[in-house]
Amino acid sequence: MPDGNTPLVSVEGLRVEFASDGGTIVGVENVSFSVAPGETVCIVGESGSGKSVTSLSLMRLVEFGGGTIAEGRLRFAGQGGEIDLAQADPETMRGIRGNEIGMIFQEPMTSLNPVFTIERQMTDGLRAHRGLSGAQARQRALELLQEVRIPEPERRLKQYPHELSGGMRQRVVIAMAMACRPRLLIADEPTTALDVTIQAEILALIDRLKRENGMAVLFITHDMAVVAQMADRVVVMYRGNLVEEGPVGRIFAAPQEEYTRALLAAVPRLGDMRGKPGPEPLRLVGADAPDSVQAAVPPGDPEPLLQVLHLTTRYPVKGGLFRRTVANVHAVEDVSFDIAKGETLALVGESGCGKSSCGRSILRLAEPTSGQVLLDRTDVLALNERDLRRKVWRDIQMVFQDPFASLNPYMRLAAQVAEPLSNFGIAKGSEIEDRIAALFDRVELPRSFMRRFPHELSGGQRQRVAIARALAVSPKLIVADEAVSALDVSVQAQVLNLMMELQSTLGISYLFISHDMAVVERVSHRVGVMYLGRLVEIGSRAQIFENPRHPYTHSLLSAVPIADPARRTVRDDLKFRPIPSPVFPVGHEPAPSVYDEVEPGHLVLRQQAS
Amino acid sequence: ASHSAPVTGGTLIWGHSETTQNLDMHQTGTASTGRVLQNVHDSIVTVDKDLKVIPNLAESFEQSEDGLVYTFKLRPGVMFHNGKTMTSADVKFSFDRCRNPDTGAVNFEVFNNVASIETPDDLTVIITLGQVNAPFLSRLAENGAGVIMPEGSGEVQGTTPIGCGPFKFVRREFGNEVELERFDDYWGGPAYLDKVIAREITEPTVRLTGLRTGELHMINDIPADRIAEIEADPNLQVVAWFPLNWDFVNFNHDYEPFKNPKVREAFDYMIDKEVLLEGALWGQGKTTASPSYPTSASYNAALTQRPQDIEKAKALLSEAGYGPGDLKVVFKATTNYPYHIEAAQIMLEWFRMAGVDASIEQLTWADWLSQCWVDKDFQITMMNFFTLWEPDFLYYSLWNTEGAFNYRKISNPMVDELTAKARVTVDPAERAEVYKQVQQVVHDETLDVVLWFRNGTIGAQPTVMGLDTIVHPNGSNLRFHKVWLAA
Amino acid sequence: MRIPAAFRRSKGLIGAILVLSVFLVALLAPVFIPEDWATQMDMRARLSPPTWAHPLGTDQLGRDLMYRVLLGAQTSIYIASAAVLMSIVIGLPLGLISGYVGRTTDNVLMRLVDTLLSFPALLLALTISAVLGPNLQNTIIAIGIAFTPFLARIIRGEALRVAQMPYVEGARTAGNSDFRIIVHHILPNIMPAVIVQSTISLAFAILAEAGLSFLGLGTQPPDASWGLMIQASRDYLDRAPWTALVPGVAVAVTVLGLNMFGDALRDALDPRAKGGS
Amino acid sequence: MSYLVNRLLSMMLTLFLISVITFTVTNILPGDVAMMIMGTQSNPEALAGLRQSLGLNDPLIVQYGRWIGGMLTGDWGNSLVFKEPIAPLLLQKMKASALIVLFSMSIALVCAVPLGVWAAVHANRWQDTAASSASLVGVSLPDFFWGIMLILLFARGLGWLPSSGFIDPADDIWGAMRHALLPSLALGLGLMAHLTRMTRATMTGILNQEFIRVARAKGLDEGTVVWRYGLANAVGPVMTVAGLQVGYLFGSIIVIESLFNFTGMGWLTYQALLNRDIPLIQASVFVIAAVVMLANLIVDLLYVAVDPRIRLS
Ligand SMILES: Nc1ncnc2c1ncn2[C@@H]1O[C@H](COP(=O)(O)OP(=O)(O)OP(=O)(O)O)[C@@H](O)[C@H]1O
Ligand SMILES: Nc1ncnc2c1ncn2[C@@H]1O[C@H](COP(=O)(O)OP(=O)(O)OP(=O)(O)O)[C@@H](O)[C@H]1O
Ligand SMILES: [Mg+2]
Ligand SMILES: [Mg+2]
Repeated sequence: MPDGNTPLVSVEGLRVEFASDGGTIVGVENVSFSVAPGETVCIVGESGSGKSVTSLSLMRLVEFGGGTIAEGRLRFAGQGGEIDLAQADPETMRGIRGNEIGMIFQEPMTSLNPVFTIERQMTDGLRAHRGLSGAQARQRALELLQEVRIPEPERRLKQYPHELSGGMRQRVVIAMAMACRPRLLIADEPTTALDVTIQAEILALIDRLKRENGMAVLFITHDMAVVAQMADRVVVMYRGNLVEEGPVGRIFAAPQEEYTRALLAAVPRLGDMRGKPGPEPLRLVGADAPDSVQAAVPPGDPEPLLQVLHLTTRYPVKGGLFRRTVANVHAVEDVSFDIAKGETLALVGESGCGKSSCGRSILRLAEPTSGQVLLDRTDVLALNERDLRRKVWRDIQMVFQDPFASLNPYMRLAAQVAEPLSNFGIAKGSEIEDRIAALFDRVELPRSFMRRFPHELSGGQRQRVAIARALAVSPKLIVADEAVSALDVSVQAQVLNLMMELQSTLGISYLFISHDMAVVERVSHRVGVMYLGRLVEIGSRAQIFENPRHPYTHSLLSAVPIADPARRTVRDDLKFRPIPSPVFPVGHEPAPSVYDEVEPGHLVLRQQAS
Repeated sequence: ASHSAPVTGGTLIWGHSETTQNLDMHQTGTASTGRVLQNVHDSIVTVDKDLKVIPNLAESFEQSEDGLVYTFKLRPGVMFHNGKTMTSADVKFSFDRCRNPDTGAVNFEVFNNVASIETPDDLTVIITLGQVNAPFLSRLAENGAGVIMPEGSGEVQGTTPIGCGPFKFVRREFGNEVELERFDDYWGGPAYLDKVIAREITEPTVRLTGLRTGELHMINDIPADRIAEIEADPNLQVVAWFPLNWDFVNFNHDYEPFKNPKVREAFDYMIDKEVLLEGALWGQGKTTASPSYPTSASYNAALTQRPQDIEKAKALLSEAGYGPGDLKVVFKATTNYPYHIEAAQIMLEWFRMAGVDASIEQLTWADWLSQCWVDKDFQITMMNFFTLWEPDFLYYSLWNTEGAFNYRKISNPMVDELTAKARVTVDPAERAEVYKQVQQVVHDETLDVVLWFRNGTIGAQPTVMGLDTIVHPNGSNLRFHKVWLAA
Repeated sequence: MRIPAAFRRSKGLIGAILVLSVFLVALLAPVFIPEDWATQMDMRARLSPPTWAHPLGTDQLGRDLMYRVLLGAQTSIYIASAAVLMSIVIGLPLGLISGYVGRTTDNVLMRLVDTLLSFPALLLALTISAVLGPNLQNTIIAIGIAFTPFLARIIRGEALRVAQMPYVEGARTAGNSDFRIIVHHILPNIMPAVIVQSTISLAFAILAEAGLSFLGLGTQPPDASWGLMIQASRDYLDRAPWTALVPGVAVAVTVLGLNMFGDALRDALDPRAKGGS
Repeated sequence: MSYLVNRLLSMMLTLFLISVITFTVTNILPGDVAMMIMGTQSNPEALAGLRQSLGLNDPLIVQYGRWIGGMLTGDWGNSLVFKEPIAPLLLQKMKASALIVLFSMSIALVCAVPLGVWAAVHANRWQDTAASSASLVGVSLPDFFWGIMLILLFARGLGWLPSSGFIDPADDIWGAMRHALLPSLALGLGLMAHLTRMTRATMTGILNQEFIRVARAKGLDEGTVVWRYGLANAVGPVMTVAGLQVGYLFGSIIVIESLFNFTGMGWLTYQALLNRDIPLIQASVFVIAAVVMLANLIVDLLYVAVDPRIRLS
């Protein structure tokens, strides 16, 4: 057994290359760091910075993706003494993988083989490494499932992955990685695809297992808040290089490198906005004068721009030969709110709670089942297709989450931005060209980009084009559906700042849909919390964040990791609580939403007896 | 080894070039089916090498002076496969069956003039005609009409034929094979072979491969281009005979250009018959200007084919008012006879040389029958006929305006008159003369262009014996009665 | 113009070259070679093996196989292209409407397509060809109709996928009419799938024409087409294998080229493939 | 269970459509059945009589009604040309075809799947190129070309196998296999090429998935990862393609059975088409379409069996 001071793993001068048509691509270069036993080291960095390549190199799995470890040593103090993983033969590696080093991946949905039962997947590693019999392996698998606190473990063993929720699947994956009591656990973005509440549970679980087993953890993430919660030491990577390394406290308190500072500055921290009257741009390192951007005009107009009354949207679930409706997904259930001019209303909630459906219903991209949507007192739901186009879509535009899917890959950017201009008769002929140029200026994109195709832009740039297209019609309201969720933090910060700046100069209102509480706190005037299709609580930002009343809002807020190592909130054993299904049989009429006004403008859904 | 004594026993596997269809010999018209079934059946009369009508199931026959009454004396003790002995009642049954339109017998019209059929005793049949029909007797020697079936067997003939031939029908797997078994009580003495299995293999290459690999004892219809090669092969034997059938090129006499005899003649001049025979049949045949059976009395040997003369053809065309490129014709040829397709392609080149804008349309057999035969919708086509050795059948049906096979819409008064006259001319020599005149007219007017007689061929393993007896004088049927397998 | 990476790879390049040369031959052979050279017969040189006079040998009627295969390219490629074009012309709107409009229209159309799909393509082509009669135009129609349900299916699937993309919703809110959305947003995005499918269909159509010719329903003699040449060679294969090999190699080269080209095209047209590996 | 019922119901609907299409198309076929029966030696009166007795003069809808009624009650009528009841004829021929269809499918699967997996494992390396090229050559030539080549090689050249014909397995199983082998190989080559490409494509996709990485990270050996974890996921898609190929096969057997004189459905259908045997065309085309559909239904059901994701939804 190595003692506490000798590192368990030390990476020395790692360089990984990928062969491609265009020559050699360097994945990571000159990366050196070490992990001591019982220590959690976080590797942080933006997309493509080389985090995964580094971790996969330790498992020697990069080779299966076409990579080669060109230089460097990966010293691992294994049971059989120290070896260089970079030089180990496949046989040795097989003995180490899953046995001495366990690994968890990002996507719980695809990490498990869909056609095998949980039992089979959990036991085959045990049988390979430990030579256990079927019954023994099963027994061990059961223990492991209990260890990761999965309810009804016996039943789970017989189930297939798709029968489990995302959180449960990730628990199974962790249990699998822990099966042989590895001395090092590599977790590559294990919570990125999960909801905050589940994320909190998983983080707590990893933390507990680490402590109980004295295991070292190499934790990979791009989320600074998660780093703050989990890390003992931090490795910051940028473009395949290691930029900075140090204890978590120092990295957050006194970052040495410019890049680390920029990264930290771009991260919105929950609680930063306490006591501030309105949204405030993020201070970006290097960007000049963030203060010059004024906070948006506070809502003053008594007449709301948009009024949503008892909005209900249900999707039919079809079945049978004649594709009759056999059930309904109650995606949006009796939701009412309004948005004033120049105001940002944020909708938050976990995946599947109906945020997008709500936004889409307002634009009638999804057809609401009942309720009213009044835009400047025009009844949106009563309009025909032509008027819808003329009246509603001129005033409300939408920006979507996925920057890769929200622009037509086969159309030049200028043409895409020009479409609303010509369709709505806003501009004609050469005027269009000028307007587009102005719009590109407005979203701070070089004019030369106008002739480009979407794939020639980065994600952040694409999102700016999407905003430019939305702005083209000078809308009164923009529905931003997770508009920044897919972006790296620094890019996210730029886009958020741009949106806030546009609001202050143009007086645009936003319906800001997000699951990221920290971002929401930063940008919104008012916040609505959704759960199972209903708005459970709505109020001003301060009311929701400082005085949450609904239990769901509480749990949501407490699950959010805070990007501050001094305020660790990772708690042992959070309660596992699956979200109920929004599918109801045809004819099911849920009770109407009844709200209590706990303070002026702060409404909380009255709990139903059931 | 052909001089050694025949041995009894063995199963002969024959690669048959065509598929058998309806097994009822009265109903089926196809030569391919007859080729198999004539081993199961026997006819009341048949023909010898010189195509003279000779006794068969009838021991003797007589014709009255006026040509109206025919008396048949049946051979005694002829056994049917069902164990019954043949009597005059069976003959009457068979003939009545053919006469009955409901039967759908292909030789229905042979009995058109029959007024009555009487059976004074078990072995005598007397047929009385209402008017003279000179070819009646020889038509009974044809494949269908003269076949005698046991009384009351009409229902089963289509699927399990029963006759009094040298072989019993055992089974047929449709499209695959027919199995025949020796009939020990055959009146002509039992055959040598235990069994004959006719495997229907339409693909020539595959058939030939089967012969070469020994899967088949014999095949009929060797691909023309291979005959020389197989003949040279010491491990195989070839039987060739002449003729199997004859071919001619047809014009639609209703198509404006072909109403003009000059145009038809021009097309005749475009065709080099020898080269065409070489090209389409690899020389396996003999050119002829007369379609009469070459050994028959009515064969007009004085006729010669027109030689190829493209210039003359062009001149004739322009006389008829068609300059180069003016005439457009479609040649419809059927894929049922692949050598017709080859022939059409060769002729097409000559037509084009003569300034005719010609193209080919390939038709399946069904399409050819429906388009050319029934609807008479064609411009030029080509056909062959098998065993039309009986001149009335040949000339009346093909060239008389009323003829059943006049699918070319030919209407020539001279031919009409001559063919009608032949029917009532009882004297054979005189009849033959009339038919020679018909041939002259057909040639002079270029009603059709008669091309050649085609050879029939059989390829066999050296162990197959008695092949000299296998081909029936009619040139189409194969008889296995005297065929045997050397051990 | 930049050559897409997919074509810089050897397979794509070979495919592109093969396809290009075959199309060039189909296009140019009739210009440089008099048409009747393909039908000229020489009864003294039947089934001749390759010689100086006939570099690729002759067929059963003494026709020069080199000229026939070169001039036959035109017919084969023409039939295949026209048939595929026809299936696109019918299948594209069908698939697009089915995929974009959805609901009852989709249900009805797809039931029909499913039904047609149950008939083996060759059987369908055979039956249609038998109904309409065998000539060039009807062969095209027969193959075209037989291929349509496949294409319609694929296009519908693609249209369905594309119609759910956010940029289509973006286009709707940008005030585009359904027609404009189909033409400007959905169509270009499904084109790669259509093009790739077309190259593969093209290969299949060449084989289908050969199959029809085998049964006597394709191209009519004496015109040369590869399928017809193969079919005519079947009786002479053992004594004159070149009669089958010459057109066989021509078909194989084309189909091979089209498949390789199609694969490369798929890579080249895939937007995700742009940039990275 | 309701899934099955649904599938069967919608199959009924499709079968109805198939029957309508078959009937309409075959009725506009040119050519005269009566003519076909009588052949060249026919006369107009007999023809007219025959037409009458065959009911060919009735309106189409009446003929369709009669036909579909007969089909439903098991009376499939008689083949006009072959003079045999159609139902037993089809049954017999279907048995023959089933032999080569199953045989060729097995040959294709047994060869193609390992080859495809092997190519996928070595994606973009020489092994992949070799396997892909070989399979491309397979699809690049029409199957009758392979058929003729096989006859020349195995029957003519080596003399190992019979060149043609069909033997009922019930009579002689060994002989039946020997006779079915060459046509099956000819059919199988094209299929194999196709399946190899499909398997390769599917496997490449699967091998790039996260759960494969997870399996490797567990320390499982490469064989288990590829052949168990990977292949188990490819079974469904490959099976679906194989199912679709049944349709393709039933097209190909028309040519191949004619070539090998293997008298099955394909041969029968072709004969029926050539001879305008309308009742037989209708019945056999209908049966082929139904069998193809049934094959796909079976594949779908098997898919349900191998993929738990569908099983429970
Ligand atoms: N299989 C591969 N082939 C070629 N290049 C690769 C491959 N895998 C990774 N790379 C390159 O290596 C670099 C680092 O990638 P890596 O996956 O480690 O990034 P990451 O930090 O994990 O990003 P993300 O947060 O998006 O997961 C990137 O530039 C990427 O393009
Ligand atoms: N087109 C649709 N048809 C049927 N059901 C749908 C459809 N779109 C969404 N749903 C269902 O409606 C519910 C709400 O979905 P919605 O997309 O509005 O959630 P969300 O809050 O935006 O989730 P996320 O954060 O994952 O985007 C979910 O259960 C979803 O499965
Ligand atoms: Mg990564
Ligand atoms: Mg959403």
